[in-house]
Amino acid sequence: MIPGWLLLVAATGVVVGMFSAFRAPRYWLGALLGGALAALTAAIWILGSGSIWDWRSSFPLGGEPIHLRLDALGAFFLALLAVLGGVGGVYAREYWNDRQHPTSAPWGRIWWNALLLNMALVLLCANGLHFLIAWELFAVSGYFLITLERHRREVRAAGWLYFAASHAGTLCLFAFFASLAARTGSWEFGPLREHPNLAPLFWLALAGFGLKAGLFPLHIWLPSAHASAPSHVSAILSGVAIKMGIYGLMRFTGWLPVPDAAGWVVAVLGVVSAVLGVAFALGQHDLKRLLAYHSVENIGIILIGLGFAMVATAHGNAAWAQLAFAGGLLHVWNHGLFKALLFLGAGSVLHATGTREMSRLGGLWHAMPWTAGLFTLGAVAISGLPPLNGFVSEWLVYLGLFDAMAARGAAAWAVIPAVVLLGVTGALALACFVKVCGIVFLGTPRTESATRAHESGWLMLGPMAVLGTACAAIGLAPVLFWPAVARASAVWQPLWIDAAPPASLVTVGAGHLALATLGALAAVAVWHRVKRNGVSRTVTWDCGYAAPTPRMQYTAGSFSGIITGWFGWILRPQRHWRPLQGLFPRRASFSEHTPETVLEQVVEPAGSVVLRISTAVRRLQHGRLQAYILYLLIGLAALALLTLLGGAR
Amino acid sequence: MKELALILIPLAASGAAFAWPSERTRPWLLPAVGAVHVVLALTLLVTPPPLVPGAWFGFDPLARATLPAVSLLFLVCAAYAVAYLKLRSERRNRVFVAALLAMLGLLSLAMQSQHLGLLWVAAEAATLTTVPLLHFNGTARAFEATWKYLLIGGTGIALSLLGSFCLGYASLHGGGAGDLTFAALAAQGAALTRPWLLAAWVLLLTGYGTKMGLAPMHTWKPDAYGEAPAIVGAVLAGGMTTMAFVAVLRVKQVLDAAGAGEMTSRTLLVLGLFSMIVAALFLLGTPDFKRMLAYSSVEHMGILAVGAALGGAGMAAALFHVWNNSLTKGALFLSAGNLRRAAGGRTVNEVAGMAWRAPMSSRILVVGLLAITACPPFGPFFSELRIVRTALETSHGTAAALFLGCLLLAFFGMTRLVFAIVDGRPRTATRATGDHLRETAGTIVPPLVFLGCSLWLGLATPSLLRETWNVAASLLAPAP
Amino acid sequence: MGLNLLALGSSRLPSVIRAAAVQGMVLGVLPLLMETKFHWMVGLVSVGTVVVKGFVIPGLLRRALRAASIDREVEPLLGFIPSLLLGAGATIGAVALGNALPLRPEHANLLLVPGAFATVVSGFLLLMGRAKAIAQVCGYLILENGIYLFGLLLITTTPLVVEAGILLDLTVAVFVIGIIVDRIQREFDTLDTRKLNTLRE
Amino acid sequence: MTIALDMLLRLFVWLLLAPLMPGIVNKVKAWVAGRRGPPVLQLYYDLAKLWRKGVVLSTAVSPVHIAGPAVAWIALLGAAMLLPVGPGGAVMAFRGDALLFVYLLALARFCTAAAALDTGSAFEGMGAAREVSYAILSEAAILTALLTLALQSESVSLSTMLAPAAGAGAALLAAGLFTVLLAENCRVPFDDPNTHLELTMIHEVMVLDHSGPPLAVILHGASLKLLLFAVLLAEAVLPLGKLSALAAVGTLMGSVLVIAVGVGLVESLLARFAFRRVPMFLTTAFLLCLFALLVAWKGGGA
Repeated sequence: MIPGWLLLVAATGVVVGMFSAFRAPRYWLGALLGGALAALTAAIWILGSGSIWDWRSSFPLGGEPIHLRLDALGAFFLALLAVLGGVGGVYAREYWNDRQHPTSAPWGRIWWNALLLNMALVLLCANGLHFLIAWELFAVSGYFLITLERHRREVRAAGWLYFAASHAGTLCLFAFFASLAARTGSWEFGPLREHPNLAPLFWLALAGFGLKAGLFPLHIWLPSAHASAPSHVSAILSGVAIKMGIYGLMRFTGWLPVPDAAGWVVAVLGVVSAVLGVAFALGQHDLKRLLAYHSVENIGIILIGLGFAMVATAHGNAAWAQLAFAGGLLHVWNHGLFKALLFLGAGSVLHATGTREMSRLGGLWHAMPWTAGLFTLGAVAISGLPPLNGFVSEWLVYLGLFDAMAARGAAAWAVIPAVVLLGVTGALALACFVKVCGIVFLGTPRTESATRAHESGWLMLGPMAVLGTACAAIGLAPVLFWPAVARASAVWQPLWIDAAPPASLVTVGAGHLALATLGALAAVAVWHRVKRNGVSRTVTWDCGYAAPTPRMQYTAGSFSGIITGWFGWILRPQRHWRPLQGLFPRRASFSEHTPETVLEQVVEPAGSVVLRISTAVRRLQHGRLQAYILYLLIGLAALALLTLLGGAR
Repeated sequence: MKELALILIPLAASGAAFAWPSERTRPWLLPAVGAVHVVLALTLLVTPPPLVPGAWFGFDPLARATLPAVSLLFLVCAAYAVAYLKLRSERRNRVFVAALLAMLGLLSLAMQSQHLGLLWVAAEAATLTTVPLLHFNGTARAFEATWKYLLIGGTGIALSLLGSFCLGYASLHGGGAGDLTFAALAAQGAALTRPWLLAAWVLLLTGYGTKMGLAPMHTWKPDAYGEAPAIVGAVLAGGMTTMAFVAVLRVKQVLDAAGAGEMTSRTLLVLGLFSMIVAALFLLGTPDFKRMLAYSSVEHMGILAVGAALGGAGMAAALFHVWNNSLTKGALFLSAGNLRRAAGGRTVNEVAGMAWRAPMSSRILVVGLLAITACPPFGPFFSELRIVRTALETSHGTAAALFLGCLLLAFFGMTRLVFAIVDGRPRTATRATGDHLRETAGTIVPPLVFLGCSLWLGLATPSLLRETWNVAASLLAPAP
Repeated sequence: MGLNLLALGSSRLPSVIRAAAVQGMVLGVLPLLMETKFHWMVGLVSVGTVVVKGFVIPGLLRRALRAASIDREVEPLLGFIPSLLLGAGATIGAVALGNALPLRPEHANLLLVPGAFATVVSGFLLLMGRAKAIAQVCGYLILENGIYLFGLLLITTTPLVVEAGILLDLTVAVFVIGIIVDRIQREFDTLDTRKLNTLRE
Repeated sequence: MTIALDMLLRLFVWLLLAPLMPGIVNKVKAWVAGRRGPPVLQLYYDLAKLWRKGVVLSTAVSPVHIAGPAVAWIALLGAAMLLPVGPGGAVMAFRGDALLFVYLLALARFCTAAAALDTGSAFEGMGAAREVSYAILSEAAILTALLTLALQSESVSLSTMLAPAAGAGAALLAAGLFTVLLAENCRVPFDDPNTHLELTMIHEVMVLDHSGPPLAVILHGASLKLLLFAVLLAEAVLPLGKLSALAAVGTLMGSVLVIAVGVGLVESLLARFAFRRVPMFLTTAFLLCLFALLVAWKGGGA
């Protein structure tokens, strides 16, 4: 029962916070942090004890008795939500302060709480109707958070795109839950593996939750929304909100039977999302858009784990399924942590320089060392490099896949491309983040605004530090977090109750620890040596060129040029340039832009077709009465025809 | 005799209003009568009177399931009307008030009438009373709208008269004693002559469908709603259409009794889906936010038709949706009226940035928009979800898919338009708001009340109402 | 029947109005002829009909016509010959329909049903085929006449209250329409409905 | 205690032997060219000198410039510790260490590239870009090779994966890995360690602005990497697991020597490729490994 009280405390904290959002932001923050802490404790309690908190009330809401339920899987996501909600709130106090945003800051606080509350409810509701309510409210509050700067046109456009896409997803879920209710006779849901007639519903769930999760062809809303939202909002959207889609998929693939093809489809979608997501990211020059595309990539990695786990369970619970699933699940946490860290870092950069355009930044390390350091930490983590958390989860997925191949099971053939492409994804991500760190923080400032950059205050750095520590913790001592993962995956597949940590997990942790310490030591040692030998400062070697300018540094576009060239078939980068001409060329220009291919090549044409139809139809309303009466008669005739046909039948 | 009072009090009050001397105090008649009406309706809802067999009108389950909604709608609109008429003091309100009250009385008569002819008479009379309401603004556009409303509506109503005659003749030819109460007709059942019956259904459906505003007979709607004052729009969209829907249901009941249920359901389903599709297509493109409301109303009439066609739980959901539609639409119309006055324009080209000019109304409009587009936790979400569920239970998969698709398109269209109007960059060209365009409690509270009702209907539907709908549904569409 | 065709065929508004008026009067008298025993209400109804349909409304329309002081051409959107042909076709079809539908023996030989349908159709033709508001009003009149004609089938059975109500409504409806026509004429200085299409998408 | 001792011993061996490789390669090149060439131990002298020399730092650089090479060096060392040395096995062998091995190399790449970008020089940016871009293909190739070995040994631990012979696909695997070796260590035909035309280089151009101890660390790291790949290649192909300890060590050293000589020969006989042909060549390496994998699949399946 204790988790229930904790959750109650959390809810009251968040709700009370709403009321003080306008008058007393300080109390808002306090209440929020208290609530987040309580929620986190509750989640840890559930994860630690593996028990299930189940609470029914006779009080009907919308005609259905309230039924809340928190099991390990829900708690797993709840923990992430609580952490990011708390740190995001702290960050917002400085980043979106009332001085710079007098009108939108209080609303931002209110919607922030609403978002957290509703996401938590999504995790708690065990009734389809209430799930839908929480789901849509969460989407709505997300919309209002994204469009806090509603006076800017691109923000409005991005917000609308997000809202439209999420509503489309919600309608898929309408259909999903409605047919679930129609076939089971009740809105309640729970483990229903023994109803084979529910299998086809999986496709509806995939569409609905996939739109939220932003897996590849359905990701169209994601980049612009995450780019235009305030950074703490981007952080929670990318860290938790899109994970709600993953939660839905894991929840219902675990509870409902799925068609045989499901696992394969999910796995393929995962691979595609991973590779293309990072490929698109490489083409971006906008820092936050780039990070947004990496969300697509990481969702892909998670789905690879989930997909192969599903394949395995479809073919008799191969043991390796658990590793793949655990890897995917742990990656949910990891991606949440380091992506939030990166977005907060990007926000700090935006706050300091006023631009997200990477080719206008550079050399920020000197001005804002803490931000730069923490951002780089996050970059190493997201590139899946040891000794940080990103590697651990990807490593688990790899192990699962390798075992699958060694087992020469049904999935073996599919594993080979999956492994190779996963590796390629990792290498691409590495390239991408070398580019980001190099272009944004290293080198010399490219513009005036970058020169005038300043370090953010501790209210912004503190949250980033917390997230960085969490990333390091999972990386250095993964075995501590294994029980949570194991319990959560046991919810998905009850056969995995006694899941001892794979022995090598300990060793990896030890290796990471050694690597980290030795690396630090080595760096210090070399630095001391350098000091002892004496340092002389000069300009970067410029090949004897007379007047080098910062503009001559390698730009983001040129850095990723080779790779974007390889992916030109889908990225379709658009280059506009005026080459040098004549003896005394006046000026030359070069600009590159990578469009959102799916949106601009697929969705927009389709939309324009619909609009054309609508315009054609609207012409019928031309204001001539005679014609209207004719319509009336036509309607009459049509009905008569219909009736007579029925009479004949 | 409360049910009679429901009819007579408003009519008497309308007469009084006509004679009332003071322009300033006359509008107060509206909320007064509305309050009485609501009280009566609710008492009747709680303690339904026994039905007199063979009576020409009575508070039967169907009336019980729908009339209180209209009464509630009228009360809130009446409260708004007081503030509104104060703002529009430059125009005489004698006819306006009188006609509004008369319409209430005739609506309650039509929705209670158990007699084919009486139903028609009341419906036609109610139609006529709306004419002075429509051209209250007295602009040329208003007269044009009225003209179209009158001729199209008149033609429709004429067709329904022809239909009524056909039905009457069917019973006559089937050996009926010429008793045209629905009970008697239903009792006659299969004895009704088939060809006349079918003709009657087609004509009546077209006729009352025109009043409901089902496509393709909806053409009068955008003009009328676009030009009439907000209150009139609300009462038309929530009251008149509901009345027409009730009429269709009563006729359907007879047809079902005559064993033509399968046919009526199919026609209703097709007509409803067609209306939804047409409405969705119009919503995608229309630049005028008052006409948008009209098309949205067309869409919701389609939803009602689909629900009714599905029968059983679908019918109950449709009756539920009657309430949701009336009350939520009310909020939309009233807030849109405020914006219209504050902005001095109606199309997205003229109006933008209303969030700064009229913040409260803008917020209400946005929330109402979310409510009407089936965003939880407002009422429409629940009723529409139930309709979808019923469609899936009765294996109307395609219908459900079309239904959801239309909802999505409508959502796209409406959100685009409304967000552009509310959040868009304010035009400097638009006229500065005079102080008589300020947001006053009188113009803000009523729509808020509507939203409250919608929320309350959704989250905590009174079991009494639920049970009322189920009774009416089981009566209308006995489960096969 | 002939009146319908006349209304369809005539090129000048006054004659259209006249046709409608005469038709109205005939209808007004008909019940008296049909009723075996005279009932005061029937008498009242028919007298009312004759008065309103025969004199009030035509007068109203004529007034509007004068006020509009427009040329008295009908300005068809649908030519006279086609309308005539359609009208004739409708009449034939109506007769066929009248034979197709099952009728009570006592109605079988009456021309009421075909007549009614023919009138309804010609009313629609006028509504759709004419540009002038007044012509459309006449069309509406004729449409309702047709329906009323059909209603006579039931006059023996339907309670007279309903009859009266129906009649009253129809008359009021046409009356209101007349008023609106008058107002429109004042607002727009024209009765040409082709000018009334400012309300559009 | 013994473990610590063993560990130290290994470290000593790796660190000491690594700089031999470039020496041997250069010697071979000199012989082929008919010159006398630098002494085999040349790199040792260079390293010693650099370690004592002062440092010229660009005004643009941040701590990354120093820390990068150091961390990269540690990462490579860690990779070396994971690699079993013939019969000796690895310091720590566990399930999945193969992947850690690959990602440690990636970490090293990240650090060197970041350190290169730190100077803000366009040349070094170019070098870093090439490094990370081509690494994508070579990483795919290595992973495929590992898949092959894993398929044969049904294990994901290097020390068991590398014990048996690569079986039927050995030749293919050897060719593929050798190509990767050339690419990863920036040897001809991918890169030319000798020239100083920045536009034609990958690795050299990245270290353009490094000097003193950091440069020493980088150079030693590079040699370590070369040795690493040589050992990996040798053990992947040869069935060392079947031989007696002494023979195994012998064969290992011999084969590593052979590889070094091979590299030298390639460098002196081949010309450097145009950069646009590099991806193609690396893809070929990847395909070779893939074919090896298929062969292994067949073999295992039969």
